[in-house]
Order: sequence, then structure tokens, then C-alpha cells
Amino acid sequence: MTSTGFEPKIAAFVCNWCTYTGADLAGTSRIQMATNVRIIRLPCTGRIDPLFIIKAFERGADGVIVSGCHPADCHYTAGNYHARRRFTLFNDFIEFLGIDSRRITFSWVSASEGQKWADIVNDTTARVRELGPFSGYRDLVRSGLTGGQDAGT
Amino acid sequence: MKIGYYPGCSLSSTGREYNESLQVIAPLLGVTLQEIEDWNCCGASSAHATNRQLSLALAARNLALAETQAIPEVLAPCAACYNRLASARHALAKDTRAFEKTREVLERPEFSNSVRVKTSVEWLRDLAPVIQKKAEETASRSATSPSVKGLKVACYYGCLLVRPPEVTQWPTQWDDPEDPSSMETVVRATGAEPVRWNRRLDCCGAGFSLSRLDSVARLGREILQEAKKAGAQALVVACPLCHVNLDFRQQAIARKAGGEFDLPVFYITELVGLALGASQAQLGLNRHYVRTDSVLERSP
Amino acid sequence: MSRIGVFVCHCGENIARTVDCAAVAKRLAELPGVAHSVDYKYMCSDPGQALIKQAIAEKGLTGVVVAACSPHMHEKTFRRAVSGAGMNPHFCEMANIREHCSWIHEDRVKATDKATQLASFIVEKVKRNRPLQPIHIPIERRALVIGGGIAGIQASLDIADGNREVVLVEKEPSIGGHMSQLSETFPTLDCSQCILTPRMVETYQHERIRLHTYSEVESVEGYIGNFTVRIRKKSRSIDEEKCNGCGACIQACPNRKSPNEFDTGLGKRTSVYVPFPQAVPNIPVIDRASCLFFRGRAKGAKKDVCKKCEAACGKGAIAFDREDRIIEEKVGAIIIATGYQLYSIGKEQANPAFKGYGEYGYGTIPDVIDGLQFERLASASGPTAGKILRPSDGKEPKRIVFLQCIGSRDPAKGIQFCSKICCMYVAKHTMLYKHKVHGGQATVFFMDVRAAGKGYDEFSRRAIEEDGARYIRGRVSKLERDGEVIKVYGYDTLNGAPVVMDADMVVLATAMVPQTGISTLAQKLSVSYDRYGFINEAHPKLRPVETNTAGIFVAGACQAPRDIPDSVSMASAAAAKVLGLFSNEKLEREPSVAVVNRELCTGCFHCQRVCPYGAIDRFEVKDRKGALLKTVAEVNKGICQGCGTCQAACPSKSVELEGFTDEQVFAEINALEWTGQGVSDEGGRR
Amino acid sequence: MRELKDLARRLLEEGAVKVVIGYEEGPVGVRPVFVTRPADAEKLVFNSKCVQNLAAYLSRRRGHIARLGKPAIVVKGCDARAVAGLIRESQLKREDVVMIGIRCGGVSLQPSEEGPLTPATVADRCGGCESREPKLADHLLGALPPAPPKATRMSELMAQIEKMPVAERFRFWAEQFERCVRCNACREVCPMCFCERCIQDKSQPQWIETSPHARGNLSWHFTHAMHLAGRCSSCDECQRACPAGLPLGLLNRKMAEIVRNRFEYQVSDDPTVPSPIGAFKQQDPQEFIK
Amino acid sequence: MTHTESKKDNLSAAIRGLTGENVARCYQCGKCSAGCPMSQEMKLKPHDLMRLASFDQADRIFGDESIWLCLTCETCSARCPNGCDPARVIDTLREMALARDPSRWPRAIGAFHAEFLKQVKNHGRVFELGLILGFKLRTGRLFDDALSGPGVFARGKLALQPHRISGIDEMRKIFEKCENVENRDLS
Repeated sequence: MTSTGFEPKIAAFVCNWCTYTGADLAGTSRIQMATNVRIIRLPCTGRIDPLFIIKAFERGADGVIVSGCHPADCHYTAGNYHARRRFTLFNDFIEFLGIDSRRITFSWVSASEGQKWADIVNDTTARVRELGPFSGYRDLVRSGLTGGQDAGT
Repeated sequence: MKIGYYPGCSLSSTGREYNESLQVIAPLLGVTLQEIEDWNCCGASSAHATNRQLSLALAARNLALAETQAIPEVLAPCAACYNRLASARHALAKDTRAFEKTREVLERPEFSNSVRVKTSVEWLRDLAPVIQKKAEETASRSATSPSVKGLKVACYYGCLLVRPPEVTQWPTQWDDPEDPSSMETVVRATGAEPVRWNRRLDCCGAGFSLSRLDSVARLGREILQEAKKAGAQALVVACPLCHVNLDFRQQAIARKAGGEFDLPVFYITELVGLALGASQAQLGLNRHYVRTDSVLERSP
Repeated sequence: MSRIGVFVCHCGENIARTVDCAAVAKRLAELPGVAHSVDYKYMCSDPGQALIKQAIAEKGLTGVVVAACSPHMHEKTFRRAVSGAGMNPHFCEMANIREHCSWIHEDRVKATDKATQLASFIVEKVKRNRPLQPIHIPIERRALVIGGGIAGIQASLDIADGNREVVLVEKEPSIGGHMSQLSETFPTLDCSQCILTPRMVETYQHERIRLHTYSEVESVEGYIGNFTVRIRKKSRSIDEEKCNGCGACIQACPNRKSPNEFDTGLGKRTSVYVPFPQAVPNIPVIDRASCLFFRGRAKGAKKDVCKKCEAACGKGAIAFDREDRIIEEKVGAIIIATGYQLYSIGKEQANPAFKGYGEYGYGTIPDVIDGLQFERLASASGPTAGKILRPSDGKEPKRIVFLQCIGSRDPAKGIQFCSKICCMYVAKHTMLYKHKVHGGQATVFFMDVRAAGKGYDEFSRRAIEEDGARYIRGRVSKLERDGEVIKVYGYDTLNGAPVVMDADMVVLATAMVPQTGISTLAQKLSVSYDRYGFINEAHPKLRPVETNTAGIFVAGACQAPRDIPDSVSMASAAAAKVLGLFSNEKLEREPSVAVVNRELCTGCFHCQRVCPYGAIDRFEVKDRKGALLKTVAEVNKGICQGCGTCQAACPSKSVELEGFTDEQVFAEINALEWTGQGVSDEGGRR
Repeated sequence: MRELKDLARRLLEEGAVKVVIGYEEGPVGVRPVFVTRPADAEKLVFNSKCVQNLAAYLSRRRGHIARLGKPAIVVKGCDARAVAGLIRESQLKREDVVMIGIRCGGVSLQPSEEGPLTPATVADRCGGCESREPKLADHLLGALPPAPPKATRMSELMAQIEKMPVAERFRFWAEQFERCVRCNACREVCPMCFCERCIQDKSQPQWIETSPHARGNLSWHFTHAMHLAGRCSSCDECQRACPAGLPLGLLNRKMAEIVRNRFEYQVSDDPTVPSPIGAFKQQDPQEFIK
Repeated sequence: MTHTESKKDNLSAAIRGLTGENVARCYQCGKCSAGCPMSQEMKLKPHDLMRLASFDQADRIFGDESIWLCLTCETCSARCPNGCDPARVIDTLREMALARDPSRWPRAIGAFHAEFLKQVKNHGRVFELGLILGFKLRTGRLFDDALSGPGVFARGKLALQPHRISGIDEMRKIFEKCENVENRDLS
């Protein structure tokens, strides 16, 4: 379902050292991008519990971005490696639950990759706009409704 | 043991004796040469200088033929041919775009670029133990036949044999591109003595053997002078172009330099042949311009 | 009920241009728990900060949200401001509506909505912030310095003179490092040993410097302020207490054939030896590899051989059976100053990433030497007593060719960096040569002359203008041994002609690379290093002498190619950092660290497995009678860096990262629902 | 099973253990029993109905059992994996439990299931079981019976779900989760659920919506599966215990498969082999990360 | 040298497109020219060519015969410290020169290449006697040295009959295609 004029709400969980700083750089370089993303700053991707993503969907997010330091660049040396394993489980598992993983973007964005951050933001926004609101998921609260018609997609 | 064989144009004419001597020693070393059927010129030394795609295609056709004739490894005695085939193989392996284009040009979609190319030097280097053994046997058998024992020779690799490193050293480094030793190993196996000298890797200018005689003369002179200075009685080469330049042109060069060199130039295969007791005629030594028998008799 | 104050900054036009700051303030005022919400042109200005302090006082705020630039920009500023008003600084947070909003959007309406929501996130977070007190860790106020070259010596002296104890570890038998091998130093041409020796002695005699020569760092444990270091004191086979450095053993030693390392193999030494006359300490070492006695033992000889040194020693200080000893030192800070070594052009390379120079004969041509060897030839205390003579035949070279950038700036050989000091020491070499061999001709092949530094360019020009060194711009293609001489095939790119010349000696300015084993040491210290093994600084510009591990600093050529003045200033800088750290008895640390809830912790120790710093210990919970109830995780606040990986790993969430608790994060997530739209007038929509 | 009874009695008499956790015949099939008096050792049985995974009774949450004193426990190969898990995660010291291992020929879906095992009645985990002999056990009883028949229910259902287009799959699970009443039987019976306080009960902040609607239920079962990644001993007790008949075993099975494919790890009964979650390799897969 | 700033033909980009060689990598150390056996005869030495190429000075390069003096001994490429491949670049420059204007060939060298390739095209292999004669006709160098004279035949060094390979049609095809391919690429 692609609702015209629909503006997706996208939550971004980013690490403080690489991606948040990368996003700052995008700002200082005045790189224009979609307004749909709301950044939530965390110290490290290692801090990110996959359930945050589920929570975000519960609270009305239509898409989620998760981003941190590239492997080997972690400010805390290994946080992102542990995060990566969790993300792998999450990514493969939600597919099985029928949650469309296209609603979630995992990425590594370094402090110097302002442009990459902008691209991630724009691509994700465009993709999620295409997929439409994630009402199917939110509507799971209304019982009787089984299906959240094409909630997946 | 069997190995594919790509003679190349020169070995059927100016470099005949290279081919002949190779044909003589191969069986003596227990190797059968399987010539690639209907091989074509590798394109050296004009194609690469004028049309890259052509140089790739010409070389690749031979590699493709080898593949279809189930030849995993090809011996390319001519250093120029070796360099062209090896370069092409390397380029096609590294550059998929070129690879696809070449397959399309050849109209040989099945071509997979799997054939490895070897120089006669690498090939003989690996056979050095065999050569040494047989050489000693021959020596003990017939003291009469001209021996190369103790003959002081300057090993001349020329420019193309080990260059450029990323090509000739690929997929495996068969010798050090700046300080090679394979030729010396072979020479020692024959009983001759390699001398230390400085021009082993310098170009002799053969590419211009027809078009720029002065350059050729200059480059040839430097090589011959250095070899003589190092006390060499003869040069050993592995490239017909080098041979033409240093043997056929030697007199001309000497005339320009105002002196005499009288430095026989052996193909490495000829040297091995002599050590294995083949006759000078068999090996085609009579085709040389600079007489070879003198040094052979001189050497004890 | 919390009373949050919201302060929306215009940042002049930077934010106001695309965000309707007034509207943002107005809308946020509607948020439950927001007691005060205003906008102002420059929040970071003094009046701006005053505005905040005033509001805290007057409105009795419990938290402050500044919607302005990136927290990386001004978080400290505003936290300082609120604590100035008596509020715990951790009740103040920033919403980034500049870098993350006004600067990257044009649509005023959307930007205003977004700014509002970003700020609301932080409001919700701050509502749940807790007062955090800085963490204090006791500091062991002694420093470890690894490496006794000029950098290590300087750092040690500075710290010791600053009234703190220093443990100095040097792997060679004497301190002094490469500087002690140099003849004279640029740009002043003063004798290296004349300026170095006094400092070596001072180091040795300093009451607050504990010197461990011929020793190496075995292991390092702990964290900033509290390191435990184990040091291997290699056996000199000499009793250091008894030895008085008379040298009788050296006189007695019959085996004089070992190459002299200090003279870069140009000279010979005995098996029992002091590396050089001014060695500190002046205590010999027995080189077990070459000593007849030890070789005899190794061969399993029935009875001991030689022992002439033992006989000669009046003090009975020869101790053949002395073995290595491991000692332990507690320190609060560490300075790495292990220095460099020279890249060699040989076929075999210590670092597999490097290649040798076949075109220069792989180092087989006897009269092709490196810069350090030339230093020894030029040095009065060297094997030739300061005469420039060829290693091959001891003749005086009339024509020396110097090649710069050997290895350096040569990616094909595996090294891309510029070694920085070669331009200068080659210039120096040409001068020394000229001064010693008047008729001699020095020729230099260079790519660029990089003489940036006080008096440096003047110096290198002098080599050309006064001392007649011939500088040819171009790399040399190959070196050939041609009987007595070395043929040099170069090219003069400035006059556009090939250059072929004969040289009696060729000196290679080879690249500076880190000492072998640096990576092992770096791993022991868990500091990062680059692909060459150079220690990485924490920030290339702003934290040049710190490493990425708190409490560990770096000085000298182990961080990058450095000359003496650079190394010394780095060393003093590192020392200053250490003294700064030591100026307090306790170390104050950012309080955002993990805390375990002992009630809830089940002790599965997932947290321990994922912690990048090993900051999680096991803690035994006992009842009053001392019976073990359970073992739970405990965070060592000294080590924890606050990444929060433990919290994500904890299934029951019984470990929480202060400053980023689940409550705070969830508050932000939940705020996704509140857009702030419609609560205000058409503020954002004009 | 004579040797079991004798061993149990001996252990109790000698005071080597204070309680033997095993199975006894009850009114409706076998049920767990906690034998503390040597005489009661006669109660103990082991047969193809002993489907329960008793390891759960070792977890610290069962304080009343712990208080009985050092336990011995009857384990099948699969149960041993759970015990190993508890040891691996320092919930239990190996020396603090006596494991009575029994060579297993498979068990039935339900403890009331009489008669020989058929593909219809055999428990889903038994087919192709590779750990019918609990290596970790202190005592290993019985001879190895013939391998059990293979049940295909789960694998078929799995295949079926994987064939579905994403949306349909979502609908399938939505329907399932809708039926969950959040009785938490799945949690109570799970041997690896030993948290002092389950995240589901965490209220400040609330991680998992407590009201039993499909969305809250999804986030609970999702979380449970995530927490079991690389830990689940795949005893399927959650599924057996579920009154609403949710195919919960599928979730854990899927997760186990992911862990196997991504990190080449399979939960074993060797407590010294650590789980891959909590470790990492520089070269871990990350094709899905931009 | 004065560089005209007009970038009308972006030579460096073209070279990079064809070979992947980034001529800007050349830092002008001159090691290539130092080792080049021909550099003393070239007006533009290898490193000059790299320099000019990186400044897109096509006219300067193609207006000079230096590129034709390269023997492709590849000493330059073997020893370049910064991983450039001048030999390859020069080959490419020669190709480009031809594509622009074949008449730019230095007579002798051009004649040689032309005759050589003609041989290969017609026979599949080089018929050296033909090559020599052809070359002489093209250049009119009938009497200077060259591989002729009785000696050569006496030694049986030159075959009198060209050998024609059976895949000759294939060869012709290859030539035609490549010529097109190249024209496409180089224009």
C-alpha cells in the first residue's frame, strides 16, 4: 500500500562517536536530506538492544535506522562487533516473523561520512514511503484484526 | 612428462636453432613437447604498441587453443612470446571487462583463461638436477665430444623474461625480478661457470632490430662490453630476438665500437644440449654467425 | 513532578532561518513537565547562559534542555552553566536542532516540526535523568617509561623533577638509544654524545628514577591510575651490585670477534662487553651466544672452558648462573618511547609487508651503507675514530653518493610515509664528509628537500652553497658493483638528462620504521597501532601524545618518524600530561558508567563476556552469617568506559548505563508519538 | 528400571545427594518426582513417556528444591544440554549436581502417551536425535535402545511458513500470537529462563506490553527467542506447556538455525564451549549492513 | 614547460578509462627515466610523458616521436616506486596516436609495425622474409644492413615460403573486430 502524501516517521539509533558525528558533519557541510528521521543518540551500537527497534515500531515508527562505527573503528574497540551479531539474529529472525526487513536499515557511518549518512537517510525514507505506514503492526493491538493487512510489506 | 609447446614465429626462422636444440634436449630430459595446433603469432612486438585489444586477442587465441587441446601448461621459449602470453593472461585475469571483450572478439565463450605459461628458463631450472646428473654421465662416457665444462658464460636474461614483476611473477614468483638466479642454476648444472656481471636484465633493443639500428648497436655494445669485462667467454640467452641482436649483429656492433668481441652467443637450450652430448650440428650451432667451436675446444 | 526548562537557541540566523524557534518554544511549553520554555538569539553567549541560570533559580527548574547545536559543540558549556546555578550538570542535555535540523533542511514547516520533536525527545529523557556524581579513582602516582632513548630519558627526567617517581625500562644494556650512536646533530652540528651523556648520567643518579636496563616489559594489567607491570630483568651474567665497571673482564675476554651492535656491525667487540664507553650503567653484559664458556656448556663440554673474565674480576662479580628475574611495579601512568629502527634493503625483511631493493643489490655491495653506519664512521668514538673510510678496503672515499627516500615514499617497497629526518641528516652527512675529506665530492639524489624547521632550510642550503654538495633531483634506478667502484644510474629531472656516475661509497637514507616487537608490546598495553606498527595517537591534532587507552602516553619515534627536537618536545608534553594526571590524588572520571543491580542480577555473566574492557568482576553476595547467597556481576568504575554493551547483553536488564538508562532511551522512543503539531498556533506554518 | 532405583537409593543412603529429581507414574502419565527418602527410590521410573525436561528444577528460581540440598537428576541426552547450559552460565557448578544419564530411545509428545512410539506420537525433537547418550552424566544407565521414528510435523510447518510471502507470514504469526493468553507457562517451564526478574515483568520502564494483545505477545515471544539464541536446548517444553497450542518450538528452531548458519554453532552438552552470542569474529557476516 | 590550460581533450581521464592507470600518481622522481635504455634518445622521457599526460598535454606528446622510441622493456614499470606502469601508459599513448592520425608514425617504426601486423593478418604468423622485404619497400632502405644477404639463407635462417595457419579466417575476423573496438574506444 503506497499512500500518497504519506510521510513516514523514522527513528534512528546511532552511536555517539561515529554516526552522530557523521550526521553533525552532514550538517556543517549543509547536505540537504529528508526531514523524516529522528535521531536517538546512544554511546555505542553495543548499547542497542534489538527490542528498541520493536519498541520504535510500537510507538509509531514506520522505519528504523541503526548505525554506528565501521568494524574496527569502534570507539570502545568492540561494541559494534557484539552489536553486529545481535543485528544478524534480529535481521534474519524478523523475516521469519513476517516483518519486512526493508523497513530497517543497518549501516556503518563513520564520523567523516556525512554524505553517506545523508544517502542512508534519503534511501530509507524513500523506501519506507514506498512501503507505506506500518499500521499493520500497530493495529495488532486491536484484537479481532488478524492480519494487519500486508503489515509485512 | 608432457608440456604444451608454443614455438612462436622466430623459432621457425631466425631462431631456428633455438627450436632445434629444444627438440633435441626435450627427449633427453624425458619431456614430450606437445605443440599447440594451429597457433598464431602472439603479436609481439607490434600489436601491444598499436592496438591493445588486438594484442590481447592474438595472445588469447593461443591460450584458448591450448585449453581446447587439453594443455594445462605451455612452454614459450621466446622471451617476447612469453611476455605477451603472460601479460595477456594476467590482464584477462585481472580485468573482467577486457576478459569478456576478448572472449567476444575470439567468439570463444568457453575460453576460461586457465593455461599457465612457462619460459624455457623456468622449465630447465626445474629440471636442473636431471640435467646435472645426465651431464656428468655424458662427461664420464665420452671425453671426446666438446664439453662446456668450466666454460665462463655470462647469463643474459634480457628485459622481458622477468618483467614486469606483477605479470611474470603471477600467479607464482618463479624468480626474483631484480636478482634472478634460474639461468645461473641451469648453467651450473651443465658444468659451465656463470660469471658475475651487470647487464643481465638490460634491454638489447631487439624491438628496433630493423627500424633503429643505431640504438640497437649502442645497447648491444654495452652488453657485449660488460660481458667481456666480466671475463665471459660466451653469452647465454633465452630469446631469439636477443640472439639476432647479439650474434648476427655482433660484427656490425664491433665495427661501430671499433674493436672485436668474438663472443659466441648460446641459446640456453644449446648449452644444455652440449652438456648432454648432442652434436653441434644437431643443435644448429652451425647457424650462428659468431663461431662457437673455438670456445668449445678451448674449454677443457 | 519534574519542572523542565526548555531553551531554544536561534544561533543567530543559523537555526532561526529554517526553524521557527518561537513556535518550537511555544509548543514545548505544552509538554507535561515543562515549566518554562523560551527562545533566545545566542544561548551559548553569556547573557544566554545567564538566562538559564536565572530561570533555574526563579522557576525552580529540575532539568534543563537546550535546543541548539550539537552536544559535541556545547554540552560542556551548558552543563557548566547549570552547575553554576547549583543544579547537577547531568540534569542538562542538548537537543541538536542545528546540525541535525536547520542546516540540513529547507522546508520551514517540516524543520520546525522536527526541531520540536527532537527537543521533546530530550525533554522526556531529562525528566528521567538522575544526578550523577563524578567518579573518583585513587591514583598510583608513579610513572613507567618504556624505552631509554632521548625521548624516554627526557620524559623520565621531567617527571622525576616534577617530584614523582619514575620506573624507566630499557631493553639494551645501556640507556641512550640511537642518539648515543650519532656523531653530530643538525642543525647546529654539536656533538651528540656531548649533549646526551650528561642527561644519561643525571637519569642514572636521579633519586626518583628507578632504572631497569637490559629489561623488558613482560605484562601490564590494570587501568589508568592503577597499572601493575611485570618486568623481565634479563640476566647480564654479572652481579650488578658487585660490579664496579673496572673493565678487567673485558680486557681478559679472548673472544673479540663478535660484531659490535653499537657500531652497526662496522666494528668488533668482546663477548663480555659494555656497548660503548659512556654506557649507563657502566656494567658489562656477557653475550651468551658468543661467549666461549656458554658455548662450551651448550655443546655439553665435560668441564667449563675459558672463565678468564671470572679470573680477572677482582670483585667476583661474574655470575654465569644468574638467570632472568621478573619484578613487579605499580604505576599510575605509562609512557611508550620505544623509538625506531632503520629499514634494511635486504632480500629478507623482518616485516613481510616490506620488500628489499634488488636494483641496489639487496645490500650485498659492501660499500653501500646506511645513514646510521655513516654516523658511526663520522663519530670520533666510532670504529674508524672519526675517519671516513670504506668498509671494504679501508680506503678514503673520494666520491660519496647519498640516496634519499630509500624505502620512504616507496609504496612499491611497502612504505608510503616520509621519514622526515633524512633530508636533514643527509645534508649533515655531506657537511661532515666535506669537513673531513676536503677533496671529496658529495652528491645527493633526492626527490624533494623537506627542511621544515627552525634553522633547517638554512642548514640544508648551507650544505649546497658553502660545502659544495651536489644535489640531483631524481631517484636512482640501479646500483652496480663495478670492480672498485659503484656505478650509479640516475636521472637529473631538473636538467633533463640521465646521470651515470662512479662512486667510492654510497650512503642510503633508509626509512625509519618502528622497533620489531612493537606490536606485541602494543597488544600488552592494548593501545592501537598503524599498519607499520607506529603507535596511534588518540587524536592526530588535539591529543598527539595520548593513546586511545587512558593513562598510556606516547613519545618519540615509536609514534612516527621524529627528529631529536620533536622527540624531546613530545617527551616533555607526555611528561606534562602525566604530571597533570598525578597532580590529584584521585582521578575524576565521567560518571556515565554501568551499574549493576545486585538484587536482580542472576550472575549469568553475559555482561562479562561482552565487556570490551574487562571491567566486570564477580561479587559474592553473602548473608549476615557470611554464607554465600549468590555471585553477581560488579562493574569496576575505574575501567568502565560507558559503552553500554553489557546492558544490551543482559537478559534481565539488571545492569544499567548511567546517562543512557533504558528508562531514558524508552522515554525518547515513546516521544515519537508526540509530534507537537496542533498544540501551538500556526507558528511553524507561516 | 531396576538400576535407576538402586542407584538412586544408594546415592541417598550414602548421603551423596539429598534429593533425586526424576519421574514417577501418576494418574495421567509420568510426572516429576522429588525423592528424598531412600525407600521412595522405588517410585522412580524411566520410559518413553518421560518427555519432561527436569533441568528446569535445577535453576535457582526453584529455591524450595535447592533448599532440599544437593540434587541428583535424571537426564536424557537432550536434557543434559540444558544442564550444561546452566553450568555454562554459572547457574550451577558441575560438582553440585549428580547427573543420572539414561540412554534414550526417544520419548512421546505427551507424558500420557501409552504404547510404542509412532511418527504420530513421538516428540518432535527425537527424530534423528544425535545425543541419545548424555556424555556429561556421572552415571550412564541402560542399553542404547533402537532409534525412534521421526516426526515431520514441525519441519513441514516450518517449510510451509518459509514458503509464505512476507505479508502472509506476518498474518500467520499475528493469528498465533492473538491466541496467546500470556499465562507464561512457556517461561516457567523453560530451563534457560532463570532470571531473578523476567524482563517481561520489568515496569520501569516497561519493555514488553503486558496486556495480552497480539502486539505485546509478539514482542514477548520475540524477546524470549532472542534471549534463547545460542542457548536454547531445544527441548520444546515451551510448546508442550502452551495451553493455547502456539508452535513456539518453531521460533526457537528458527533461531537455532540462524545461529548455526551465521556463526557455525550448535548448542551441545559440553559446558566448556561458550555460546557465540557474547563473542565475535572480525569476519562475521554483515552483508545486510550498508 | 608552459602548459596550455585548455583541457579540450582530457588525456589523463582517457588513459585512466582505458588502462585504469592514474597518471596523477606519478610524483616525478625520474626513476623510470633513470633506468630507461632509450631515455637518452628520447626528447620526452618516460617521466616527461607521465607529467604531460597528467596535464592533458596531448599535442605535446603526439607532436613528438618519443613514444615510438619505447622498447617496452618495462624496466620503468618494474622499478616505479609509486606503482605506476609507464610502459602500459606509453603503449596506450601509441594507440591513441594512431587513432588520431596514423600518418604521425615515425616512418621506419611505423612501417615496421604496419608490415608486421599485415603479415600476421595474412598468414596468422610472421613471415620474416616477407616482413623484411615489405619493410624495405615501405622505407626504401634497400641497402642498409638488415637481415639479408647470403649468410642468412646459407644458415637457413629465413624460410622462403610463408606458413599460413588454417584458422586464418578467424584471424581476419579478430583483426577487423579489434580495429573497430579500438576506434570505438579511442575516439
